[in-house]
Amino acid sequence: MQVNEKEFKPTIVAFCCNWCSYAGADLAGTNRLNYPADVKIIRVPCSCRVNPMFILRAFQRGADGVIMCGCHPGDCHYTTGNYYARRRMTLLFSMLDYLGIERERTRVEWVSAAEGAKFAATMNEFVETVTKLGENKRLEDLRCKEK
Amino acid sequence: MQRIGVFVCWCGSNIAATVDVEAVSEALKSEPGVVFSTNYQYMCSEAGQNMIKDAIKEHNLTGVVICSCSPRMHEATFRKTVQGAGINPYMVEIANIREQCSWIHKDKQTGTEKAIILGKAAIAKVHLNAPLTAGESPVVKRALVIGGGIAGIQTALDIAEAGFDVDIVETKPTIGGKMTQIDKTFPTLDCAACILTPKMVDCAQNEKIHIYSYSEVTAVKGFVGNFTVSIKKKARYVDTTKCTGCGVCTEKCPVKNVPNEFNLGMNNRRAIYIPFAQAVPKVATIDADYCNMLKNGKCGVCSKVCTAGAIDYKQQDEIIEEKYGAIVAATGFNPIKLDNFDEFAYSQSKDVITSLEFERLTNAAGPTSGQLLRPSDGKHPHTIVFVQCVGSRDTSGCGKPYCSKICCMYTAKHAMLTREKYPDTDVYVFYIDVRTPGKNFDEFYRRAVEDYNVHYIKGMVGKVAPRADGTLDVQASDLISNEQLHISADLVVLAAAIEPDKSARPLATMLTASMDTNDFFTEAHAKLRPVESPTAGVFLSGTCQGPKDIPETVSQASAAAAKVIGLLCKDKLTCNPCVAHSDEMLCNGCSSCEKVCPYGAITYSDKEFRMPDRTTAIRRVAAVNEAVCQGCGACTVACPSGAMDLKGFSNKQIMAEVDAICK
Amino acid sequence: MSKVTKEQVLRSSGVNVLKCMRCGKCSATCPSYDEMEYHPHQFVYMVEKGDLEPLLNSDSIYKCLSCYACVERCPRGVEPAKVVEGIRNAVLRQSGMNHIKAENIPDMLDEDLPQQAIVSAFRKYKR
Amino acid sequence: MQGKMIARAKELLQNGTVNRVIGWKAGDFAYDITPAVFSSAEELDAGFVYNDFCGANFSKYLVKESRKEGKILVFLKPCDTYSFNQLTKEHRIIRDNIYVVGVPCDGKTDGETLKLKGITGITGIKTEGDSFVVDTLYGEKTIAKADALPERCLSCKSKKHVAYDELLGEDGEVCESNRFDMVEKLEAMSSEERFAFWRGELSRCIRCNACRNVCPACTCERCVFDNDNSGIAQKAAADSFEENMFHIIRAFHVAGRCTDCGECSRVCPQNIPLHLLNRKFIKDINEFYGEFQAGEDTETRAPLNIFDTEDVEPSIVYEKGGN
Repeated sequence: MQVNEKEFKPTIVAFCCNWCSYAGADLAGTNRLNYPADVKIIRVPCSCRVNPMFILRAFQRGADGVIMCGCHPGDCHYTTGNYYARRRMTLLFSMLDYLGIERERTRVEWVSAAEGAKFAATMNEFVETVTKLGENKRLEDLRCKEK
Repeated sequence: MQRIGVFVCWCGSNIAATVDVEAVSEALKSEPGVVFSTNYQYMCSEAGQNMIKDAIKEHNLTGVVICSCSPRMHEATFRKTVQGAGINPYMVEIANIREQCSWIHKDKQTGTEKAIILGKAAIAKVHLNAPLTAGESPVVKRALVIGGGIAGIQTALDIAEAGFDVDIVETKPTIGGKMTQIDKTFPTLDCAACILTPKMVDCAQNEKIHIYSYSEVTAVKGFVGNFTVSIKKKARYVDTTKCTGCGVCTEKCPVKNVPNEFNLGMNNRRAIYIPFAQAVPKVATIDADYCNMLKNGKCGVCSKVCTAGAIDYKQQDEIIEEKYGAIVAATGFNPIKLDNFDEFAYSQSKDVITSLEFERLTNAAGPTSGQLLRPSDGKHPHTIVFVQCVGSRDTSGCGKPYCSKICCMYTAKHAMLTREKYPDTDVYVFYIDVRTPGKNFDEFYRRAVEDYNVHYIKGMVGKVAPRADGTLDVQASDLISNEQLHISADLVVLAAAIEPDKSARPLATMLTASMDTNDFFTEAHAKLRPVESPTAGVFLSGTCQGPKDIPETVSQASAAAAKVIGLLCKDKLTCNPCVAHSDEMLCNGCSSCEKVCPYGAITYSDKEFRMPDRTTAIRRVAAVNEAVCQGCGACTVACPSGAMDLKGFSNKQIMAEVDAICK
Repeated sequence: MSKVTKEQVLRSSGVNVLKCMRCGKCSATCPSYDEMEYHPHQFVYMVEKGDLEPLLNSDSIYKCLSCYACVERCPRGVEPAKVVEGIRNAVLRQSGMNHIKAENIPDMLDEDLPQQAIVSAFRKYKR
Repeated sequence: MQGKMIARAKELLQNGTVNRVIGWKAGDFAYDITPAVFSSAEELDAGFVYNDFCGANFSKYLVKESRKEGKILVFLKPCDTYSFNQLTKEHRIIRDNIYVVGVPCDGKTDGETLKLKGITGITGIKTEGDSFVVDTLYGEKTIAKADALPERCLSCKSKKHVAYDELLGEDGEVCESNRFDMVEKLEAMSSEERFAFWRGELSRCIRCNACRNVCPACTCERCVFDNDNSGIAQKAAADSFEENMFHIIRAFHVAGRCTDCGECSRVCPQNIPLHLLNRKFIKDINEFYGEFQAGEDTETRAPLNIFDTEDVEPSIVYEKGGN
């Protein structure tokens, strides 16, 4: 395992709902709004598809931060999906915090299809926060990392 | 093991400028399962697509990864491409290396590294992709229109015109709705009854249209193309097949003091009644709240005078069930109650009326036979004050936050008609803004001012106080001359805000259609799909979607009909194959998934299973109706046992992407 | 004398004047309308424009009865009476003359005057 | 109470209301009491016991038992009835096949606890006021309940039966409970301290699965941890992450469904305070979405299966202060 001493580049997984946030990310691209390449997006139909297991899995495999983006409450393509997602993530993040995992590593942000600028700004800010925290040591499967 | 082909697109220089496409296709070549990897200038071009097709045949590919623009752009294109080469369209995954990579990163090395990771994630996912086939469900070729006002009538007529059966369910004893109560229509001033009643008759006579009047929808089951609806036909105590509508009973009935709702309580009707002369169906209805025979068994006059023998005091509510392919909500509106607006003295003075009451007072079939007379003393009013925006644009909680849209125009109409018929009358209109965006609308309003001398005053009425002499003291502000006015009026007409009918909310619940905070139905898309509800197979017609005037209502009604016809024309509906499915052997039967499903797509049943220990057991298990499921995935997370999964976005697929990204 | 700012009035009154849709119902309902040089809707509009000088120098601020009819009737929840009061307070606080001092209170006590009125006036106008 | 219960069980067996009774049976030692099914008066006389060692919650047994032929009689303590309701709500047990007799409870102890307090050679136990009087080979020993009860009984949430067909003895009331005290204490710690605390606790986990097996909310046909297709299957925790992962996922799976019966902590051979994970979820749910007690009734929707448009945003986790 080699840690780059000169610059730490975090691994960030972003779950984006197909109808709003993924489109918002596309818009950020269309408008050439920069954000760090550390962010990798996974497309899901709706934020309510995001199982807490996915988030834990990401941390297990070495993610340093996980962010979930969905339509603004009330604007869900499936009318109610993000309301359920909101409860699930609130409780999960609270639990992670309770277990002593840095709460800044997790984030939920509502990004509409028109909010390319918000998407880019959110990612810039999130990457900056996670970079400051450094490598995710408290939740990581060392066995996978060494492979 | 899949045989995967990787195709990296340059998108001209859009991708190639900041991503080393050669390096990407080279790097992905060594991923497990990848048997072919290449790059090309424009993958979406015909040449690019042919390249994909050729590679599929040449290398026996089972899965395809395309590194290109957003899947929102060309996923459908490439699915078609691979289908053309004989593999299932759902064996394609797109790695978005343009919008989410080349366009946002300036450094080529960074961009290339990220593109490779995105490609790896897509490859990892394709490994777990399974061929998906879109399901089909049949379409019942019959439509239901809920509400028989002008919106419902127009929708039904247009659907019937296209050759489909259509039923109208109307809660009142007759169809026609609010438009029957209106005297004249703006901006042409033709009489509402003259243009509406022929349409009502058309409905009655069209053999494709069936009218359930005095009926309500009580339950809706099913899904697009296949709804089952329970309709309660309320007892009217008259056999509609026998009643000829002669009206003798309505003249002989001894109960004469029933407030006539058609004239908004400004005169009376009998306990057995036909709402108005042109009612459709033209049959009598007994008002059970007032009928002596039904209340205490004493009377029976109507039965005695009815030569057709149509009176049936023992009639019961009847619930029938019918199947439909599409449902149109056309539940309409009502003026709001003015209880919160004491300052206008609506409840204190008979001479303060609503605009709808004004319509009845000027209608030839109304309580005054069309003579504009004060309700209090039956005298002709010489000074009339119209107050606009009563309860509209009100965020204080007393009224409605929205603009009711129609009041400016009908108030101009009322003012103009009054001045035309009674030139000796002074007419004042208090307005905040005059909103006339419509064809010939502003011209109409200007005519009221310029040709008919209606006094339009910018300002609001603050108080209406009845005086001892029978006049009304109207205290108002004139913002332009900056003074407070006191007008001694004989009649005050309030343009009350309109609100969705109270039946809309429970109906929306039954239809699982969404509503906004004002109880208007929401559209599937505010701009691009304005007559569809987000719930598939449910369409919106008229003011149940938002305030509208008659021309707008009719055009929306026809638009909704066009959408319904488009649906009913199909013999089968193709479903989205990326839907949830339940592994019955894992299902606990706990109903969590059912509770979070926004579409009611999940049902439970007891099924017999052969268990691993060779016994049989009856277990409660979930099943997903693939025609109804829209594939959001809420159920997959609610399911504690992992029995529920989503095709195309399965737990394993998403976790494989996570793994690929985090490596 | 320091200058009274729009922000100061907005803060002390707690009113969002941008909510006004200029219907004039406040002035239509105002019982002191004829006494006032500037009317409730003008208070709202002029504060929005930042045109405070005329209001600060006008007798209108003392003509308002604080009957709150305008607050009650406003369809947008703007609360014009509070704007008037905001201006009035600004004037009173600036003048330095009309402050109530604790030692003056005994003289004010009067059988007919509710004590609560004095207490609230004291709270409002003491420095 | 034991006599009354046996008598009533016999009656119900005899009049055909039920054909089986699930109850507690004495083991080799007085304190090692195991759940058992009795199907005759003789069996009841021979083995049925009810005393201060009868802590086991029978609700989960009914998942299987209620699917068998005939009706079964079950004795439920107040806290067990919450689990019972929750399982009824989730259609995991068939209510019609069960006859519930509610029995009162003043807290149950166990042999391990008493032994730790130096009481050995146990031959019997009875309650006298606020103390247990334990018969031992070495004579009678008295121990204050406060010293002998497990945490879940000391912070008892309810002495009221929320589901029963009949009651033996008096029904109690929902208690004022201090059960969130420890959660609050943890919340007040720094992130590092909490991490250290939980590493200290969870690293002891030997993945024996006792917590899962006893949990009345964990009744899945097949657990995700045993399902190779779930993507998270694991037989044993290979590293510190998997220790965390198992317990986080387990707690999340029962969030909004956990009745806080405390069985998980009772059975943990490593004495990991697992209930503190569940209680964190319960406390959060109460604070964010309003008071909710799983199993209180069979109708109310679980908090994770419902929402309010005005729900708090996830950022509340960051905004609540502390670190």
